[in-house]
Amino acid sequence: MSDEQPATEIGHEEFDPNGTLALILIYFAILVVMWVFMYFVEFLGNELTVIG
Amino acid sequence: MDIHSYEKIWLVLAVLLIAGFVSTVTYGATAVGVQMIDDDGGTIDANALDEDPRFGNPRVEQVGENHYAAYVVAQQFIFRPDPITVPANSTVTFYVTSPDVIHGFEVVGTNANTMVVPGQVSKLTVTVEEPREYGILCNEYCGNGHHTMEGKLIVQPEDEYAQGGSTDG
Amino acid sequence: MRDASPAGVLLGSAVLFVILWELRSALGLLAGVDLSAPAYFLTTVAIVAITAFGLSVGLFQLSATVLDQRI
Amino acid sequence: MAEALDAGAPSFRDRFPDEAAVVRAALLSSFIALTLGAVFGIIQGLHRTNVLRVLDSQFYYTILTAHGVLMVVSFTIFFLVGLFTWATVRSLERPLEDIRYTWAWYGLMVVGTLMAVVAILGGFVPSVDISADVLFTFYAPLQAHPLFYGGLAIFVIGTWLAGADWFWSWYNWKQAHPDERIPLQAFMVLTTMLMWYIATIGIAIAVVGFLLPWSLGLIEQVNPLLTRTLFWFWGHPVVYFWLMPAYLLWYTVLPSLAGGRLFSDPLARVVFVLFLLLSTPVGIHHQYVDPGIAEGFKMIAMTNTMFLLLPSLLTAFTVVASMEHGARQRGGTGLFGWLRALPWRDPAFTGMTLAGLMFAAGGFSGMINAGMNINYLIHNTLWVPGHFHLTVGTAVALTFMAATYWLWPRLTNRQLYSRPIALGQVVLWFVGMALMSNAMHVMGLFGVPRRTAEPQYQGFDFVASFGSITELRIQLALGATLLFVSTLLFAANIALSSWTPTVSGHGHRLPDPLSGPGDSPVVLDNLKLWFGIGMVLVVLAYTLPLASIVQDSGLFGRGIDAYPAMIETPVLLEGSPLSLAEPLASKVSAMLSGVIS
Repeated sequence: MSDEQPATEIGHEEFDPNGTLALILIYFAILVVMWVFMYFVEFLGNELTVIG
Repeated sequence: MDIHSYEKIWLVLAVLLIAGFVSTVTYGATAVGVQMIDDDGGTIDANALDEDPRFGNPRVEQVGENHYAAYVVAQQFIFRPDPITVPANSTVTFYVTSPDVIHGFEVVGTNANTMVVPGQVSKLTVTVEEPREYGILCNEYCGNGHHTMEGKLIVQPEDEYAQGGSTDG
Repeated sequence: MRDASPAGVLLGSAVLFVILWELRSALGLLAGVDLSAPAYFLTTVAIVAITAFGLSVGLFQLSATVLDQRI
Repeated sequence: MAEALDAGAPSFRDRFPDEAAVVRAALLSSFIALTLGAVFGIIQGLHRTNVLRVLDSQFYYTILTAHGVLMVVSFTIFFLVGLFTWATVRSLERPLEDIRYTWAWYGLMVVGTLMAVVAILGGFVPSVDISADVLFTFYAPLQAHPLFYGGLAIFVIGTWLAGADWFWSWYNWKQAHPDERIPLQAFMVLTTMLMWYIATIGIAIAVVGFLLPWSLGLIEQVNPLLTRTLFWFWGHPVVYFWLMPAYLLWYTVLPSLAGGRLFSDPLARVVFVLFLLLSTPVGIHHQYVDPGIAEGFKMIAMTNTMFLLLPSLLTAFTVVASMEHGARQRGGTGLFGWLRALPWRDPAFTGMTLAGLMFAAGGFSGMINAGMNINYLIHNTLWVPGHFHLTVGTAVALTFMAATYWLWPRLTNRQLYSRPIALGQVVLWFVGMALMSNAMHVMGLFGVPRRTAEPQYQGFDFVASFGSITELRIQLALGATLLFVSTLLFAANIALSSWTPTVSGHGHRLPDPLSGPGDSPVVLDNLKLWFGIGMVLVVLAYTLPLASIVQDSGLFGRGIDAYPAMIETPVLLEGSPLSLAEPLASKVSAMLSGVIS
């Protein structure tokens, strides 16, 4: 069940994963936004925080 | 070992992210003063709760100027006292322990949330503001009646609390 | 000229549905916008259905122009 | 749908028939556990959401224990031993040293599982005093029948022997290839097992040292906090024991399915070494709100846990880069356009990619869980099952199912029964899990507890900041139903593949990584060094906390009685299924009308 032969052979030197970098930067941004929201709004904004 | 430059960028960003998380939590612990449940509640003989001055008679009592202590026993399938009644705009320290199995003590919709382990006393201090009622539930499986284990935390207006005196549950 | 293979359409619809549905939770939690669940659910399903149908009949000519992809 | 098969290359079964038989047996045991676990899962999903209650709530906890043990002990670890046997034999290119020894440890694991399952299912039969309604985490003082603890111990011993089998193969392979680098897949197997040997120290002491003799009455009390801490000593690394086989598949199989080559072999080795070092000294992050453990130890556990994010974040980059490489080789262009050039028709590829996508979301809720004081917000709420149904429930489970679509033909020389159904199954899982897990996360934020048969309380209601709790319950039940159907589709597809026409030539060789092992320092392969450092880290992380617990409350605790998980004879919900359907219809319609109005 091997798929058809790849159209071109790309070696290690000439391959820059631009798409991967873009996707992972988007993921990074989502992580930061969600973390800040969860920590400062959901958590610290909640009642009866334990302080002792 | 040649690492691709993008991989290096991502590695640096990942470490920054981790540093960010750790510093946020440290900020919460220091600047905001969030304190974890730890071992300063001390230990106790789980079979001898009734001889203990605190848990022999689970109650809320005033222990300082506008500071109240709630001695709570979480046991198979009830909380004592129930309800836990405290005055508004005061500081409340809960001391929670269990004579039988591990329970959870969660004030629903709030950050007051601790495990209750037999032989240990969980100590947590919170400040209560305006008068309202909170639900309390056990969020750790403790037996076949676990889902019926609930209680109530009632924050009364100061004047109303003064007349009624602390309910000795 | 078809836009995407059936597998691509199936997968695209699933991902689109999940993104749209999770958007409601995000709006609810982050922005405090409370949208009625049944209405939102039906709209989401409608949007996904239309997109899937459009893609499968080449309505958007997506691949031929914008993404110059080999299907 | 005929595919070009390079008829010549012999499949794994052709080259290693005996080993293929063991791998098939292990995988089949795994799928039986998965299907059984899914049946219990759907009963739970409908019970706690009050959509359909077929059993008395007291049995919910028996079902929950069975769902937990079957899914995250039997399903995952049986699949692991099957996959690791395949990976070791394939990458070392040598048969196992003694196939009878292999069948022996597999048999031991089966015996252990059966013992535990009998003990758990005993919970359904009140007249029999065997039961183990203690959930997957079996926290003392709740006590299960000795059969449960004995079964677990024998199961773990089976996995130890399995590890020895692979080390044995590697040792003999090294004699024949003295200065060669360890092949990547074998390296992954060996580092994972080293982590497992360190991790199981905790559970061995807890079960064999305390809980088994306690349940046999040889000792009268145990210290609940001590056994709980020892449980979580093992409890966190076990999640990496589930995850590493999925990573092995993402690193070594997924790139070739995408038509490309692994982006970096050295980085893959670094990731597995990081897991060996960092997955064991972190267990206390499951005990952030436990009394009796000083905040300092919790801070250390948090810091170690946060650094444990590093290997997973690196994996995300490397795996996606390898897929991009494949897409570009298949002619994909553009910043994101290459995504369209990936073989979405292949269920193995699509399944693993969707699993990775959901792991990104599960990773985020894991970061929240790891943040020490934010844990107050969601500890023991439904947020936590929301998290682990994304991680072990999808990143691991969906990857295992997707990989089976690729691996099974190689083990049986038979074609898969139906690839379109397989593709539909993985997509259905993705949608079902998105619904269920989203509902769980949101309900967790509203305070809804986990592990609770009827999370509907008399004295108060849960307040939803948007929508309503009822809608979220329906969403959870809907997601659970889709997941159940998806599991049945998977099981049926594999079962029906036993009678499909045989084909030859499944030997498609996995291509070499873009940057080979040679590019990485040899020290990476020095397993003794990494094992030593791992041990030092775990000793540093655990000696002081354990010592302080024992010093504070004694090795056996003070005044702790045993609470055997007995059930009084409950009232079973009598009535034929028909009478059950009627309440379902009225309940669902009432709920819908409540929601719509």
